[in-house]
Amino acid sequence: MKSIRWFVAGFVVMMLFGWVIFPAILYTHEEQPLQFSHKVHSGETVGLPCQDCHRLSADGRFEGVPAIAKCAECHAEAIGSTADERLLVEEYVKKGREIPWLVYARGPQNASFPHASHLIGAGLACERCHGSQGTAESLPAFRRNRISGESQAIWGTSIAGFKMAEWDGMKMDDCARCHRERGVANTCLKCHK
Amino acid sequence: MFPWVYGFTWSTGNLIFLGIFFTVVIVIGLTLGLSVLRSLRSAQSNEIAHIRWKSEFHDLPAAARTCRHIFAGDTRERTCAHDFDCGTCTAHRHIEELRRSGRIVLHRPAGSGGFSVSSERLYHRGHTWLRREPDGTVVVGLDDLASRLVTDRSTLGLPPVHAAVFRNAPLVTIRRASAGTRILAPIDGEIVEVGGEGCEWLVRLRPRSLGTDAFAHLLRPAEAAGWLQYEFERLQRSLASGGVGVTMADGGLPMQELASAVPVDAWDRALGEVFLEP
Amino acid sequence: MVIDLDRCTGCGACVIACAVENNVPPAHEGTTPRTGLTWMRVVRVDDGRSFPDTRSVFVPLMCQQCDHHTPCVSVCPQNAVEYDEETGIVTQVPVRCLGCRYCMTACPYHARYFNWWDPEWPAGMEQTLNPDVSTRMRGVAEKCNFCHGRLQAARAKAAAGSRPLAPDDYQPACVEACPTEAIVFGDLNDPRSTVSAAASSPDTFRLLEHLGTGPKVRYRSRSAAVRESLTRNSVSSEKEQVHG
Amino acid sequence: MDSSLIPRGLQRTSFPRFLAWVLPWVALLGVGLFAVYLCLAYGLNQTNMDNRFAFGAWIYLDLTVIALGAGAFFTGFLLYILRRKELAAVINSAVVIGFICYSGAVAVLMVDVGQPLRAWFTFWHPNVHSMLTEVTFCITCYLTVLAIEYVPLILKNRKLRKNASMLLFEFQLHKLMVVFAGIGTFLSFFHQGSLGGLYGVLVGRPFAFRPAFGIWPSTFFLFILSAAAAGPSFILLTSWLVSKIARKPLVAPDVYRTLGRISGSILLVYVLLKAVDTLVWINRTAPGLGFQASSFYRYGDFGSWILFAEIVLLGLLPALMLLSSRVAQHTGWLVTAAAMACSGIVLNRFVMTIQTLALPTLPFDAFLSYVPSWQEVATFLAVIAYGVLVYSFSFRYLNLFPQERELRSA
Repeated sequence: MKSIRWFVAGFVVMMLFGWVIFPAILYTHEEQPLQFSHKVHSGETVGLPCQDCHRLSADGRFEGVPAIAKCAECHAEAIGSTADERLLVEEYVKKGREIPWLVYARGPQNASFPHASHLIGAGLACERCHGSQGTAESLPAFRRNRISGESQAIWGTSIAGFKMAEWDGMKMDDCARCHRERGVANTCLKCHK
Repeated sequence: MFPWVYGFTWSTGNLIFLGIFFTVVIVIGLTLGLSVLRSLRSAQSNEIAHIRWKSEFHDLPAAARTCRHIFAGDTRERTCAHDFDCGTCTAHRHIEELRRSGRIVLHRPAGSGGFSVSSERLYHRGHTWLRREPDGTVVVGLDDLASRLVTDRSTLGLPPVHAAVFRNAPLVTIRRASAGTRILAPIDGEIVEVGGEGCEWLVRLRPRSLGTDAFAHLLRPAEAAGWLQYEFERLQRSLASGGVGVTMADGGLPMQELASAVPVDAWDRALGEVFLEP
Repeated sequence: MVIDLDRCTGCGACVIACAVENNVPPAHEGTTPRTGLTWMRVVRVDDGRSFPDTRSVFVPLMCQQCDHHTPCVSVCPQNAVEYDEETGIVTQVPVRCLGCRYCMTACPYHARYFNWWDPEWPAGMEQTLNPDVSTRMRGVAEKCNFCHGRLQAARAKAAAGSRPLAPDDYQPACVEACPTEAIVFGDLNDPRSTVSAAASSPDTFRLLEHLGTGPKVRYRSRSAAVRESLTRNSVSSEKEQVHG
Repeated sequence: MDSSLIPRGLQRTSFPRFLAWVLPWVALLGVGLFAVYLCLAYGLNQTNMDNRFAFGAWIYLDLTVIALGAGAFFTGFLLYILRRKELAAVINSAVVIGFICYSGAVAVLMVDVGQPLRAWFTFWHPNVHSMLTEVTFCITCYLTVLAIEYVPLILKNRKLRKNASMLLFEFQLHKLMVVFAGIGTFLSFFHQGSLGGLYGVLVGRPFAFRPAFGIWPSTFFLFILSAAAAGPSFILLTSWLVSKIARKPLVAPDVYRTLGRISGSILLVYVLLKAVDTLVWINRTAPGLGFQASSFYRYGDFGSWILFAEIVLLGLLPALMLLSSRVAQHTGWLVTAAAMACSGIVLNRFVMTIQTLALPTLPFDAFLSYVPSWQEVATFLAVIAYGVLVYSFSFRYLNLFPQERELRSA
């Protein structure tokens, strides 16, 4: 009986370590240089379409994060009175500096994801992978894997792979599953480079 | 490797290959688990003494496993395969029957070879003897060969009163050898008295059973005489090749103080040979 | 791909273009011709005669992109080498590779290379790296994949324009760089393509045809002597001089 | 000093002398480990391997020691499955040798691959059509089995057995040893074969390529047979060597004879099949790939003498010697024959690994030569030092030869 109790205790400790403590240690917790509300920009207040900032260029490359010039189009002078607004205008727009965004979706160097093939070729909606990001009020913290240096968004928050939604953690398995379902080739160099 | 790993396909090659692999892994795991389980179970069921003897018996050199019927002259060549448990040996039963019916006669006189053998004692292979007392207890002592090796009683670690002892399991420890040598108990029982200095026996036991089976494995005096002689030769042989001399080329009598003739560095070996420590 | 040996001058432009395109690092100190990374190299084959009479041919050599029964794909223990059914390109996935080098011993064309050193670029040179091709680390094998990064970029471009991939969208760097247009590249399955026409010419041949590996790289030469010297039993001549 | 660890009744040299024997090997192991460190820290540029000679001395070493280590599985098979009781005299030693050979080979492989940390990828994404996958899976499993077989030997150590739980585990494990012997035989069968298949499937290397029976090339079966033949010979050789070094008889002469007979009969079958295979290769396989078999023997020192040496001199001859009852009467001759048989297998592995890669394939290829760097040689020697050390300690503290006690007093 005693040995079983020890076993259970050890089991619980190990499970806690593996599922809670280790992931907490493994990922950093970094705030974006300034807060940005997708809701304000895309919602009723301003009503910009996604494509206004996140554009596909003619050669098929995707301009993921707009340059500061794009922001300056509207924010040449402070529009509101929040601290972030002041920061944006004083520190970046006026000085012409790019905002050092921490890009959630920046993948490992050996993977390539052509937005063109997915948006136009396959006709997928942005929400399919990015979820409600486009209407979110604030930017979540950026979490970087301390070992690989990659964003946690590449791995997803659920270690076990239980997904709450389609966009919850886009692992390679998720890419592969969609390719399989749609009859798209699944060879390594389809996505890797 | 697993169906949920990226790139896995249910191809025939995968199924056969991985099927065999997992079968092998499972068989290895199960066998290992089974042996762990079995050893846990035998640890709980107090079989340790029994298993220890069994395991050590098989490590004994063939010469130390000579069948008792060779000493009586019933047979010429035979190595014991039953852990000296004559009660379970069919050959033993068969020979006993033949002897009882008079079809086998002793054709070798039971010479004592200079060792004294008492007719009222039964002998155990671990060089202890046992005498049944009228009150139902037995007393256990060292036989003539052993007592010439172990002359100093103070080196013996005797068990406490009421301790349970098991046949072929350690009864007494000798502290003289570097690694400690154990003298094995002849039968199952419980210690009722420990002999003092100058006593001819070491301990008094209350046997667990008084049936014939409990004593069947012990050598009778007629066998013990030849056996002791044989054991002495075995001891000499084992010591001789190491360049140690307890030689008796002329077949003379063993010296009384055998212990003093064995050099210190060969003690361990000598005790191991005599007390069946592999 | 069809390579016209009569046009090849051995200038090596293709070799340089290939290295630049595919982020092949500069040779590490201590590199020998046998340990370098050259997805593509030009081999000079002499006919063995002494100076004024000697005749040489330059053979650009890279992965021959064998057909289905490639020697390398089936030997890789962990599926790091793949045959792409869609394009017929034999691909190598460096991140999956453990560096056992079994594929390299399997390749009769010696077209596979091992990263004996960690790749290093002189300071500032890393700015010139091609973002469409990942760099490889020490201890893995690599080889020509017909500039797969270009194929991916071409596909994205075609998708952005909502049109299928056109033959002109995608040409490997060596083809582009060749000043004498010795290399023709295209879809061998398309009977109307230039490459199909070149491949069906009677003076084309493949290296080590007898092995049955079915390379998709063809060579052509109008000289029967050249054809003979590159297709005969490889071990029949010892006098041949080789300059890698 | 350490006499309480030495099995009772066995005579071992004094501790200082043992130390004097061990220390040079420890030094050699140290040098080798430094070379291993260099290879792991700076990469394989520390070796003299290159893109053409992608497999070098290490692969050769691996194939060789694994062939010689086959004695463990084959002795186990004969003892536990076919019940050849007399082989109990060498089974412990065979298990230790098997363990040394396999663990040494795996250790070298871990240095040999470019990215050792990715070695587990083979398990995660196995390509079941690759011979190397089969080798990896089987050797890993078999090394586990060998380690399990080694455990009872260790637990039987005089000090450890005093602990009741160790003794019980040893006892119960030993009772199930037949299962491990069976699995070991099964696994060995496949990976010895796959090591042969490794080269036999290389259609790009006409010198090594052999047509397949079913899914395996003929070298698959030849390697199994040759390993089974070399194994007992190597056990014979090592037992004799150890007994010479320790200067005491360890096994009875009839055990040598049994080993010799077993080795000889399998070697004979192997040599005959190898001869048939070679003839088929010369007349059918090689011409079919556009090569003349004789042309392979025109390079450097690799003349056709190598074929003669492999099949006749170090194949047929030792086979007949091992089977001859007159040779069997003299341990010296028996050992010579066993050494020749082992050399034949060593030569065969050399031809398959090194010669295959040295020979050109393309019409304009040159014949290559390759000299291993000191790092490669030191790693190679470290494996040998490791083996000697493991064996020396096992021999000193464990009862490797059950007959030793009896032979001593006889």
